[in-house]
Amino acid sequence: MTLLRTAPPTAIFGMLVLAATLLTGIFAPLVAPYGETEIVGAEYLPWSAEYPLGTDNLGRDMLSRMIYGARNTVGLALLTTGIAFGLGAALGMFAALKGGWVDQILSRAIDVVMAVPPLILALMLLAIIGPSIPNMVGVIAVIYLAPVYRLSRAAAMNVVSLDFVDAAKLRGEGTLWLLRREILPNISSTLVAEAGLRFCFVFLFIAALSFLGIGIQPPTADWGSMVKENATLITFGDVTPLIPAGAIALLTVSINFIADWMLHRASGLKS
Amino acid sequence: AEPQKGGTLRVGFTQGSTSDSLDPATYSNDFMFATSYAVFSTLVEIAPDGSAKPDLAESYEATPDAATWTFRLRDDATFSDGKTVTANDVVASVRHHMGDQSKSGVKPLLAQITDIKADGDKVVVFTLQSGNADFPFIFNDYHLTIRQDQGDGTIDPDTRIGTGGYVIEAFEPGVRIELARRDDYWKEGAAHFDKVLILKVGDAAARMNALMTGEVDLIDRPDLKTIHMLERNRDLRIHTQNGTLHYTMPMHVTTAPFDDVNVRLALKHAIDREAIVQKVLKGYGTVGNDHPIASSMPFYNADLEQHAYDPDKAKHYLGKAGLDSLEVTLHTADAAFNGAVDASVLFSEAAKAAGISVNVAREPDDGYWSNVWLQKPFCTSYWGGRPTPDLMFSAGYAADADWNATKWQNERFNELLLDARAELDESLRAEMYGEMQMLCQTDGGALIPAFGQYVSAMNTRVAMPEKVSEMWDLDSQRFIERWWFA
Amino acid sequence: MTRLQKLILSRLALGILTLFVVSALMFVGIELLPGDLAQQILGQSATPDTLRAFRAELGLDQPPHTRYLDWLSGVVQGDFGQSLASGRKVSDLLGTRLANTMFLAAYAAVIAVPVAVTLGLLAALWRNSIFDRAANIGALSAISMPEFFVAYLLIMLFSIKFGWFPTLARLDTATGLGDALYVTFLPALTLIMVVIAHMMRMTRAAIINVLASPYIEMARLKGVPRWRVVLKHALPNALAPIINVIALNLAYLIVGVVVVEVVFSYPGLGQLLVDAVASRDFPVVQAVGLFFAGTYILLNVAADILSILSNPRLRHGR
Amino acid sequence: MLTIRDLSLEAGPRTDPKRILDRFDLDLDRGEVLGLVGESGAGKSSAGLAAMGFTRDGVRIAGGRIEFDGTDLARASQSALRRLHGRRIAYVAQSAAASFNPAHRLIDQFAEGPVLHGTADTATAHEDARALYRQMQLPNPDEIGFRYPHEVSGGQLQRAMTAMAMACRPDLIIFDEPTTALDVTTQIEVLGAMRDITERYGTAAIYITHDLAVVSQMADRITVMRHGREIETAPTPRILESPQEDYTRSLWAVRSIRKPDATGAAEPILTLEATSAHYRSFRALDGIDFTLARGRTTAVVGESGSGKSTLAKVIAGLMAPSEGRVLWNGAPLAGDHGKRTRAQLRDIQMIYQMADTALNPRHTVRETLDRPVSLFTNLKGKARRARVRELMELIELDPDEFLDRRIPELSGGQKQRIGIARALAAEPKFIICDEITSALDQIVAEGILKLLIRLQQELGLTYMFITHDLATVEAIADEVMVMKNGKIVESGPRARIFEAPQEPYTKRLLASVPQMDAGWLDRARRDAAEAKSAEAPA
Ligand SMILES: Nc1ncnc2c1ncn2[C@@H]1O[C@H](COP(=O)(O)OP(=O)(O)OP(=O)(O)O)[C@@H](O)[C@H]1O
Ligand SMILES: Nc1ncnc2c1ncn2[C@@H]1O[C@H](COP(=O)(O)OP(=O)(O)OP(=O)(O)O)[C@@H](O)[C@H]1O
Ligand SMILES: [Mg+2]
Ligand SMILES: [Mg+2]
Repeated sequence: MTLLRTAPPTAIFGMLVLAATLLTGIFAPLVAPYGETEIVGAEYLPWSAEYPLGTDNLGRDMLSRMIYGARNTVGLALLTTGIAFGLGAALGMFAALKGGWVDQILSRAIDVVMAVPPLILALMLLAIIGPSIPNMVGVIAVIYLAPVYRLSRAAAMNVVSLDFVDAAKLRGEGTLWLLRREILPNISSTLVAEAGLRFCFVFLFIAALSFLGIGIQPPTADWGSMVKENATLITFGDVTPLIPAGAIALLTVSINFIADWMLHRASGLKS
Repeated sequence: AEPQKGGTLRVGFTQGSTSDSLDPATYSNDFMFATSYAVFSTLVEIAPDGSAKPDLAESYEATPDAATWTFRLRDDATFSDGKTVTANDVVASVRHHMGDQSKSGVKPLLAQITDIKADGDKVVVFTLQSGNADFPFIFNDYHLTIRQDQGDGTIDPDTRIGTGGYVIEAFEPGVRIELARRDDYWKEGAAHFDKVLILKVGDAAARMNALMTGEVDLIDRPDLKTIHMLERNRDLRIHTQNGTLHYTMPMHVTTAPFDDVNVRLALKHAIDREAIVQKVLKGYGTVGNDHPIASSMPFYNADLEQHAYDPDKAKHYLGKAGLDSLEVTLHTADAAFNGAVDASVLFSEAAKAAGISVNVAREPDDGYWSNVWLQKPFCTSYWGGRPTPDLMFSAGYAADADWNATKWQNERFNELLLDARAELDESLRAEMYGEMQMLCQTDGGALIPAFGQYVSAMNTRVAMPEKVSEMWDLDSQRFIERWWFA
Repeated sequence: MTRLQKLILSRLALGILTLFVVSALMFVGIELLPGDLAQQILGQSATPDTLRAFRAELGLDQPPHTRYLDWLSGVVQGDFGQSLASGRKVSDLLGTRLANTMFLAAYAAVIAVPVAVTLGLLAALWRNSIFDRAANIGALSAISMPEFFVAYLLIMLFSIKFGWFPTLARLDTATGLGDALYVTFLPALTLIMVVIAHMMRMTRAAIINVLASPYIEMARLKGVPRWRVVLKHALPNALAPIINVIALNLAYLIVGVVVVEVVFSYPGLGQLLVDAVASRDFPVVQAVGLFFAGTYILLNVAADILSILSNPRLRHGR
Repeated sequence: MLTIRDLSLEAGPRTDPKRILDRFDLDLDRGEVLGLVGESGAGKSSAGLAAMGFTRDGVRIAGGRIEFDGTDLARASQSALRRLHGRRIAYVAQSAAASFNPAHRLIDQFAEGPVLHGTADTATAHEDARALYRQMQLPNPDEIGFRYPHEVSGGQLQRAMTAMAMACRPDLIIFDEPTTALDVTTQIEVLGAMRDITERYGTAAIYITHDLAVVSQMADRITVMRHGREIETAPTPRILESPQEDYTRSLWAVRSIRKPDATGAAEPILTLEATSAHYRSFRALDGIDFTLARGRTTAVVGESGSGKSTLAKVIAGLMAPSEGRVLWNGAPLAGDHGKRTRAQLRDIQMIYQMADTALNPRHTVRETLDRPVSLFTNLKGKARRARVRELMELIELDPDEFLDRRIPELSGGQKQRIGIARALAAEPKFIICDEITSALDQIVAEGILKLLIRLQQELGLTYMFITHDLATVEAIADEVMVMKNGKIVESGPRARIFEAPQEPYTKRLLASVPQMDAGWLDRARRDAAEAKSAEAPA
């Protein structure tokens, strides 16, 4: 609670938005007036008491899809970012700790991944292994793992040269302990700040994949795909696609407010 | 209004690829179809009323068994380099698509030809394996545009010299082509635009934006989701054609559960065709009746009972199949047709009422035709249609057809197909084709929910004859030489 | 300087090795993709017969390693082969597209980089002011919108509503520079919106990071005005991270613009690559892929070298 | 010229501010040098900066006046302050290496002030820089300005910074611990040069330090500070001889600890045989031979870069020797810690110089101590918790207060104690202490040394004590080993080394230790110059 009291207004705003999104996501079936895929009326109905945000191109309730979209979008992005950060950070720290050929091999492999344009890599990998949701999560995680690896390796490099790591080695600590207890806590603020942006990039990436014809499976509601499905309307001055796009923007800004604050706190502790 | 000459027509096309080339054996998209008809010409064209009509050929006739066809060429038709068209050119152009080395899409249709002979300068004789009353229709195909014989019985596949109304000024595959009218075009009353520019604009929104801002005059396949917005614009006109285009969901009748005709019937009654026409096609289409013959085609069977959405009936058929619920996976992608994914989702929603769960599996657009179509037991697909029932059934429903997407092998149907082809009596043919449509509908593996209209949009300056050929989009892709600016 | 030269050489050698691995991986990737060129080109109209014939003609019936080695030996001699799909020389195919891609990237970069760095500097200078906050929120919102959506918004505004700019970015050889800048303004603006935020935030963070250094305090205690502290004392020491993020974004401008190309029908390399992957046209995929990977690697090496040059400690190695 | 009255500085949230300076007074006349002394965190730097009207970010002036030549700097505008800074009041920071901008040449940084303030154009400023460099006795004064900071040694940088401060011939210079980061031999040269230049231009100065010996050489008057308050101010001779306050006396007394002399025969515990170590091709240790005696303290001294830490790393197993071998209780010891037995790892422990980096800032004190206890002993549950508390008591920290604090919430001295406790947790036989007091101020350092002496007596530990501070050596060593360029140049019992050093290098080192008496600096400079010339041929 004292933590919350010291938070700047921007961070409080961010946390409120995030909490609201998570809650709506978790309780989507209770909150949403209609089903996720239920066709409730004609297409493109305007806003009304019955359909607060109107209906979409198949006559599904926009509001309900936004609510279910929160669940799918945020859930998937969290999962993907989580995997990318988990693996990327683990490998990056491992490379920094071991140095030598382990570092060389891992770093060169990551170079290769980064040298291939991400969209192309995703298109090819998904075409090879098939575009199911688990596959998509895996592929995006692999793509985003690369920059996370680099970042955490660079950050961990600064830490592994510190004496407390030597001290832990001299205690005979195993690699896992060194990574988890000695290094990770010291690079976590860097990772958190990065995770804020990456988290958003992930669902933008999913949206871009949808744009190119792969991505989340219909009729699953997801904000990125919802922008895509309705995007053409914007050129006719229809605001419908602005709703999911606005939701993405709001969430991005909020998450980064929180990340900024955490970073600030972490750096404040250090000095 | 009378056609007028002049103006530059700018067109935004959905299709077109970097891998396009002028080689007629490789044509596979609208961009090249339209180009092919504008720059080269065919022996026969399909007239607006759907009948075959001589084009480079002056006339053609068959022996009574319809197994030998003699085509006589026009005297005045010239290539853009001034040479006149000879029988040898025709022989070389057709041969280009035949033989072991050929990779042409039209090769299977030409397999029935046992011999081609030039009889003098102006006459070509085709000998067929067996009689085919519809043979001339084949020569409307965009692959079979005529090139010059190089002197050794072959053509130069990359040549730009054609017999059409336009010559190529610039061509960037997958990007654009610029055409200019030939002043010495031999065909009367055709090729009105001075210049034509076709751009590949793959993104539907981009296409519509370009039309609205006046950057192009004509686009194909506007996004039906937003077409109501275009309709409101008074400078624009939506053009529709009731073609032979139809959307299908082929089931492999050899794979469970689709091997049970009752399951097939249950699914055929669990789909809400009206909803698909309204919501996916936005009204630009008509419901299908699970056979591929369009109402505008000859020998259409108007007496068949229309399959309609009826969950109870679907349940009834499920019961007959000994099931009380059913779960199937429908593989789909918008590559199959624009809106295929939405249509599948609608199907899935409607089928719930009949206790059937249809899982929609979206596949990547890229590779759809090689990985999903013909491979997965239940998927979405489309047929551009064929001018005659014989061509349609032979291509996609005959037991030995390469594209028999349902693996359907109905003996009676296949017998009728052969008999009808050789039959010259029109009313007998009608009876036979009628029965074949019925067999398709009740026993076949294809669920055909809707026939789509070809929709295009253009600004009001673009004018066209009152009646256009409806087999394919845009006057069967001959709009470049048939349309004009008002 | 010899140390620097050695470093450049070793980085380039490593880059070439990476390129080699990338090309091998992409080849394997294309091999693993279901379907092959013949099927893709023939599409729905493929028959077993035509497929066989087509494969033989293209040499697809050869074993994969033979094809790869053939291709590789060609590349080593500077011959990228021909497109399997259209039979045209890959170098011809790439020519104009490459120029287009570079043009758009340069256009966007020339505007985005100075603007982003300036905004970042100002945000750092006026840290926690209204300006800083507004720039931050604006930047975050800009990157949080899908690229194609940004593009549609710009089209809606500038093409449909005001009619100032065309929606199709058509370039051909006859287009003059002025016209070219005009027709590609909207795609360039889209890209600018997408890349500016990242660079701006990094500039700001790097500067603020440096502002905590003792030598900044020293400069202030010498009576140096604030703006000069930021520009003269902080910026040179913050260059390395800024250069790196600029390199990353430049690479993105060249490599990652498929979506923008699609929306504006801009004939660039991205679409070519997507088309080539779709048709399994491996010489083209390889050539474009190698170009992209090479761009990325070169930009990274350039960034490293610039970072070193910007840092006297590294420049005159010990 | 400068009068500070009732100055209070605050930091932290306004609702719960932390006082950094509390009603602080200071007076300084033209040309006078005032020494500011006190323990770490006493507020010395804050006071020095306040004399310039400057506060660090997060610190604000809560009251009082800072009058410089008639203007109140506490209320002056930013631009007015900017005109004063560098021109009339200059600042010399503690770490010249950190305070020179690494991106610019020395001479450009020198010229920036005069050019900005309009006192000189670039050419004149460069001319002046060379003159000042010469006066500061920098080598190659004409050329050195064109180097970048990293190309110049620490002592030279500190002199260059003093020259830079003189650039506009200010009336007042604030020296903030300008020699703390230098080793003793270098310190002498820098101190001398600084004193010369201020005398020559009659510049007034505030000299901040925690080293009394140093300040006694530099200052006319000395102010002792504690907790942001002035404790006592008096002219240098008087405050040295008759300090009035207890606190001042305790500061003075620091240098008096002595370890009782070791008795009895010593058996060897650790032996190095012809051991060398390399960083790539650089030979950091060059054929080291020595034996450490059980229960004794061996001090290893030598200037920076002589290989002291490398020696520690080799013994600890962090770095494998490239030649020779290490024997532990007569048995060979693997070069790599990963190949040592658990017992060996436990027996040899290390305490580090920088407590900040030696303890994981993300752990609590409890976590830091609990881990080695659980790894090296069989204690479980309650016994283990009791052991942790016992360790805290050993190092004289209250377990209830400190166990749940995070490392960053501790002071430097407290951190160092935790570092010691962590080493003790393993119940070792041998502890390597690498410069463990050099980052601490003297009072705190004294406490640590006393603690180590006590622990040795109670637990029979053997120490290897690395340092470059000879005062510390005098306090605790039994044996002394002098290193230079990776070799041992001289070793023997403490008394012999201190009373009869054999090597010129050792002599110079000894002469460099600051003394409180007034003439030391002049004497030391003379001696150093002689020693250097004597060393050169050898
Ligand atoms: N910017 C700041 N924000 C908050 N507290 C600060 C800040 N700067 C210094 N302090 C606190 O003010 C007190 C005095 O600091 P100051 O740097 O003046 O001490 P010092 O006597 O110079 O110590 P040292 O010998 O370690 O340099 C310390 O407790 C320190 O933690
Ligand atoms: N990691 C390293 N790589 C290369 N050279 C090193 C490394 N660490 C130390 N050196 C060099 O080895 C020599 C001995 O260094 P070491 O740290 O042992 O000196 P030291 O006596 O402990 O000095 P100080 O008093 O400054 O701590 C120095 O010249 C140093 O520059
Ligand atoms: Mg201080
Ligand atoms: Mg050391």
